[in-house]
Amino acid sequence: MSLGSNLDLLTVTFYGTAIALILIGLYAALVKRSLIKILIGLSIVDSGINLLLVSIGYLKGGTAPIFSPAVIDKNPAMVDPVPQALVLTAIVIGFAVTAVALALVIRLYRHHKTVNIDEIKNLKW
Amino acid sequence: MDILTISIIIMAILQIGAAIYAVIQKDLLYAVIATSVISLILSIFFYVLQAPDVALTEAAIGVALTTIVFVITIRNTERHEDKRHVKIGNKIIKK
Amino acid sequence: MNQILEILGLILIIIGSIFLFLGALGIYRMPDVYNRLQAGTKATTLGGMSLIIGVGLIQPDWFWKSLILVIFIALSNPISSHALARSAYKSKIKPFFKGKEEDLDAYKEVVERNENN
Amino acid sequence: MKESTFSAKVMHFFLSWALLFLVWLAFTSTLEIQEVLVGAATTMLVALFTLRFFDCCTFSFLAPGKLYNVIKYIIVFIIEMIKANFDVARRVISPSLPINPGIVKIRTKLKTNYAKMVLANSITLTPGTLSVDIVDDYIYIHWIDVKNTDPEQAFKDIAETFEKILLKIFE
Amino acid sequence: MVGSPVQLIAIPLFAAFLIPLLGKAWKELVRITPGVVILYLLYLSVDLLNYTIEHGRVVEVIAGWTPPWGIDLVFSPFSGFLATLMLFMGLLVWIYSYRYQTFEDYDDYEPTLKYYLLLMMMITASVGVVLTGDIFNLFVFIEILGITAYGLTAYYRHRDGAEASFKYLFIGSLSSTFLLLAIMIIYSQLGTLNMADIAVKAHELKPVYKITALVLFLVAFGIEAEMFPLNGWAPDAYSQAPAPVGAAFAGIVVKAGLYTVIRLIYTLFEVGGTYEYLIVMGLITMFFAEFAAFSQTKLKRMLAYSSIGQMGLVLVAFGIGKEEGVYAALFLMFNHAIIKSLLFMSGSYLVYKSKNKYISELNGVGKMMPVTSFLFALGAFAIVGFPPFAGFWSKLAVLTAAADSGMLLIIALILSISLIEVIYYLRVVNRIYFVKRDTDLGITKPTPQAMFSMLVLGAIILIVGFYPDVITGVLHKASATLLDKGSYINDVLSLSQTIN
Amino acid sequence: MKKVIVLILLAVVAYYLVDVFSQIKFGENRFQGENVRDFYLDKSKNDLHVSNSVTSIVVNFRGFDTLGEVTVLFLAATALGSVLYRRKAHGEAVLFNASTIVRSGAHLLFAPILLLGAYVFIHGHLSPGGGFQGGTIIATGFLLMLLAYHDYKVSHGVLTWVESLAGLTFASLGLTGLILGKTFLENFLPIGTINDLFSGGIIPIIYIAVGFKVGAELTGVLYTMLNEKEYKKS
Amino acid sequence: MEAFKDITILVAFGFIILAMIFGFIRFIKGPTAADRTVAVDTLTTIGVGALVLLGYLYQRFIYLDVALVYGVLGFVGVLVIARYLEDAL
Repeated sequence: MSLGSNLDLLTVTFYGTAIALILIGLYAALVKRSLIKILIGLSIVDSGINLLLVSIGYLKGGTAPIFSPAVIDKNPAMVDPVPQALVLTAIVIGFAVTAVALALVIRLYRHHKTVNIDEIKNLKW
Repeated sequence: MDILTISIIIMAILQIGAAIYAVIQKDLLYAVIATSVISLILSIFFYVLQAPDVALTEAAIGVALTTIVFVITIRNTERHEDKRHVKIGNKIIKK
Repeated sequence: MNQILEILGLILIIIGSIFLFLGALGIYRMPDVYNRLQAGTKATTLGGMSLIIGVGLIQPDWFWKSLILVIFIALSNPISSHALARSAYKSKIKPFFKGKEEDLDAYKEVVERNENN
Repeated sequence: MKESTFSAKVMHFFLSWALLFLVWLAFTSTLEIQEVLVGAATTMLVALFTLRFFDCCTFSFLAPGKLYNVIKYIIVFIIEMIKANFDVARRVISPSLPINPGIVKIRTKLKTNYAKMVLANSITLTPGTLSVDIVDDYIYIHWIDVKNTDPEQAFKDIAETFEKILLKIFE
Repeated sequence: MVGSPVQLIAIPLFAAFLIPLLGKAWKELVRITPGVVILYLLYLSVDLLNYTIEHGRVVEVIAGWTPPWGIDLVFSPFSGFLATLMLFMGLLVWIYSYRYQTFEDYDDYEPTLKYYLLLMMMITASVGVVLTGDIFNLFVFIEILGITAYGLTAYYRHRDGAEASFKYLFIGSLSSTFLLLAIMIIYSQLGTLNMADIAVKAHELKPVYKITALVLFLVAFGIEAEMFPLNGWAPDAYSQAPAPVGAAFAGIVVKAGLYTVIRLIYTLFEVGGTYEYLIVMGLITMFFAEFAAFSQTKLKRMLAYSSIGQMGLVLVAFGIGKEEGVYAALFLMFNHAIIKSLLFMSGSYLVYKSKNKYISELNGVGKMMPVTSFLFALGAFAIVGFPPFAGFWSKLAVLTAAADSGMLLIIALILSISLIEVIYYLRVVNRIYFVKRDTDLGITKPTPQAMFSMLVLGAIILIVGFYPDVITGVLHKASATLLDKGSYINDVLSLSQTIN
Repeated sequence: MKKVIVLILLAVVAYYLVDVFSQIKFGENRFQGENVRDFYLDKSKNDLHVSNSVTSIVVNFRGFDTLGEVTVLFLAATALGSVLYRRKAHGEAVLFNASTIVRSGAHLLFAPILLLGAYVFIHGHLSPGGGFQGGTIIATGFLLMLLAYHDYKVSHGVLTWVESLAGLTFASLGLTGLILGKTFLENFLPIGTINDLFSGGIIPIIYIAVGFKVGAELTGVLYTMLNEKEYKKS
Repeated sequence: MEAFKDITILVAFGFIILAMIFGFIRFIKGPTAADRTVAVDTLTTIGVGALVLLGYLYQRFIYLDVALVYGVLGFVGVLVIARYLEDAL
């Protein structure tokens, strides 16, 4: 059994969810004043991008690109493995960047005793 | 219109709801919990899209590690986005 | 034999999903965090376990892995709900009581001990 | 905790190795020679690494004489759990929520940490009870339908059946 | 026998994993090893550059899969020239920061280890950005570059480095988001990630994808290349990072960013109007940055804005598009790397003791630190383009290229902006030599290592100034290869030149 | 005012994204003729004998990316340490022990979690998962112990050793290919039969090294961040 | 038999989705952090169930790995928040 039958609806669902996540995250990252909230926004953007990338690689009726003993002889259609590999890399890199960013937030809090971006402006933009 | 399609749509709605919640919620801890819900559903989506590798990665990184990193930051800084809440010691009071 | 296992598995799956649903419903309906934990933990643990075992029974190859999964769930779920209950009273969330003040004794004791700590 | 001697350590190492190896076999679900060999090596490394976390009493329940009790315990536990779920179902579905919650404390005779953990987990999964905290020998329990606030009586209602078997298993 | 380009990436990675272990044996090795590695890479790179100038591109295949399938590294005279320049600057920065005093405030071992590790990897990532022939690999290298840059910007604990670093990180994250989106669009349409393959297939793209991808790429790369609306991070990062890192930003990181923009426009896509776009963006960047530099009161910020302005000039030169334009742009990049690094290196010693680094605190420092001041003045004269120095030839080349293309308005604009540049640099030099010192700040003499690298840079400025021919040959060759898109695609896809 | 600008900007972005992606068909085979996807699937099955083609892409076809990715994590750990560095002694990871139940549970689950991580990265070429996922799971196991015990310590020395040695293994496997006259990261070991544990040449070895490295790095990151405390409970 | 099986599984899936909705509502409503975390804990278990069921639908044995990892790590994620709420972190 494959993914649901109604492809048009699923197109809207997956692309729509991904784009909605990207937009919501970007909104948070650009409007919110708390540094942590900004980073939460950025990680939501990352999620959206990853979902978008994986859903681009989907193939109707395809199965995971793994030739395990049960499926190797059936020679089934397989979804595109390349976006999956890219997303794998992107997720790990996203986590690394988030961790560094949060460390910076902790450092900033040590100096300024606040995480509000309006109060941290020793440097002008 | 089978039940899988419907459930995927419902999960998508839940995910977007969690994202909006994460953005508008003033309490950062709740926002972080909401991001972990987002990752949870995202992981199921990857699974549905036949990407178990990615689902595994998302489950591993999104559910536990991102949460702990954010929670540590919240512990070291402030739990509330709003300025009217101030943390003194371990208590959160309203100014 | 296979037929019996399959039917058994399907029954377990249905029961499991119903209990998962009941657990979530309990989470939704119960009045305070402790009661929610009660409903949530018990129902979802059994629900998840029976669902997974059911799948394991239908697919005999999968049985051992699903058994491990079940053991993990059976071990970790009560622990996490215990940790949550403890954190709930440590963050001083009052339990929901129907009138009887003396029931609060143990709770008060817990909270006081906690504050002296 | 008792000091564990060297021979006890070796014993525990082999026991945990064997247990982990079983887990590995369940993971792979195959008996191919390569998998088994690699599994043996991996589980040995993990067992060596985690050796320092296991004290003397971790695996005492594996002694052959106690097997009967272990099985009995599991059966009792599963029956109680099913009861518990129907209990939950009843409470959740009925429109007026027949609950009368409260927190009681009971005293357990179990000594080792693992035994306490098993007892607390069992309590959590059985009808109407949830272990909230554990301090030394006292377990604080959130009871959805309080019948007795007295520790002794509450103990009888909640934990006695389990503890009896657990005492046989762990002590 | 020449080595293979992959060593330029693999060896520093190997060393990076080795350094923490070496540090356990002897702590000084943590400082020495990066330098040795970079020195070896420089040797390799020069060797390869000589080889490529004679024999054409070297395309290195990784993991045995030929280009459309696998990742490849392309060492052409153009990318090779940039890689060599980066490694050379990296070596000088390493020498400069060897036993740089401020680090010794933290005489702990850990920060030193981290500093050298990050510095080495920053150089490596820049080289990787230049060499790689695969867009996703480019993304990975840009992320490495980003992470090292964030870490190094926030290196000082007592300054606002964390704030600058956070700004940089925020913009950098957005940039990587856009980059991923663009890569995704390209992949979904063309089914390939190889640059040469994309260049071949680019005409199959529907216009909407092409434009969207191009815009996303430009936004993403423009951040690294300090293009106009996206360069808010640069002055802060330059001024808050340790002095050698500031020099490295100007000399190395920006070059990598510019390279990506150039590669995008010259090789990947051919869309009408991008050259004009480059010119316009370059001019805007230049105007904005030079006026901002004019009004700065802090030395390092002034230098940073001036650096952005120079980048604008480079963009204009690339936008002219003919071989002369590219030649001029490359010459400008070379000059900017050495001169701006010299300015950062000497300037940070001139205001070493000062907390806020105001320009006014430079008053009369010329008498107390004659050599450093002289080098700073030399750099200032060189960068505004006074005749006997290196900067003159590059500016002349830009003007000639513009004149050849008949863009007289651009000449006028460049000249007028140069006037602003002259004014604010001369103001600083004037303060150094002709204003009496009124502050009681002491001075700090440069370490011998720092002095050495500054002197080398000064010498290069003079040499190139008097004998520009030493560099022009390479530059002509490099600019010719950049413009020859057909041979790039051909070399990569047919693998005519595979070594070892 | 700023909100309005951002909303307009987002509307523009949304318009273009929807415009672009509504034309990319979901779930359809877009590529005709020879393309990367079919090539990778075919080579992964027939040339490399790796069952999981995502793994073969991550470790072999695009192994250079993975080397970079590992470096990103390594540098992130380094940068994070540099950013949070203090000369003073650190605080403790958690202020007090968890309750007996959680502690015993952590004890009991620790070894199986480590084993699960090891299983995931050893079987990276056969089943979903691999070095990154396995390493993450192992780090989570250590996180569990750190959460449960206030006196649980992770030795930085050991972590450095594991991390460096694993990284060196990866880089040297790549360089070995180069030395043997092949290209960087090219396979030089026998490839075995598909779906055996010993198959795929250097791919599983690289993934195991990645697993150790990621595990050590993430554990280090978590340990550093957990020990970073602003205040101490009196 | 096959049709019966499919229908059963789909009904089970429907229940799981309903459960998810209720858990999510509690997550949004929950007045305290503990309530929300309880909801997340429940959602994790429900998610594990959903993953196993989907794995069965797709007939891929290897998909169970994902459920396994998901279950284990979800537990740790919940524990993190619980420890934070205890002020132990």
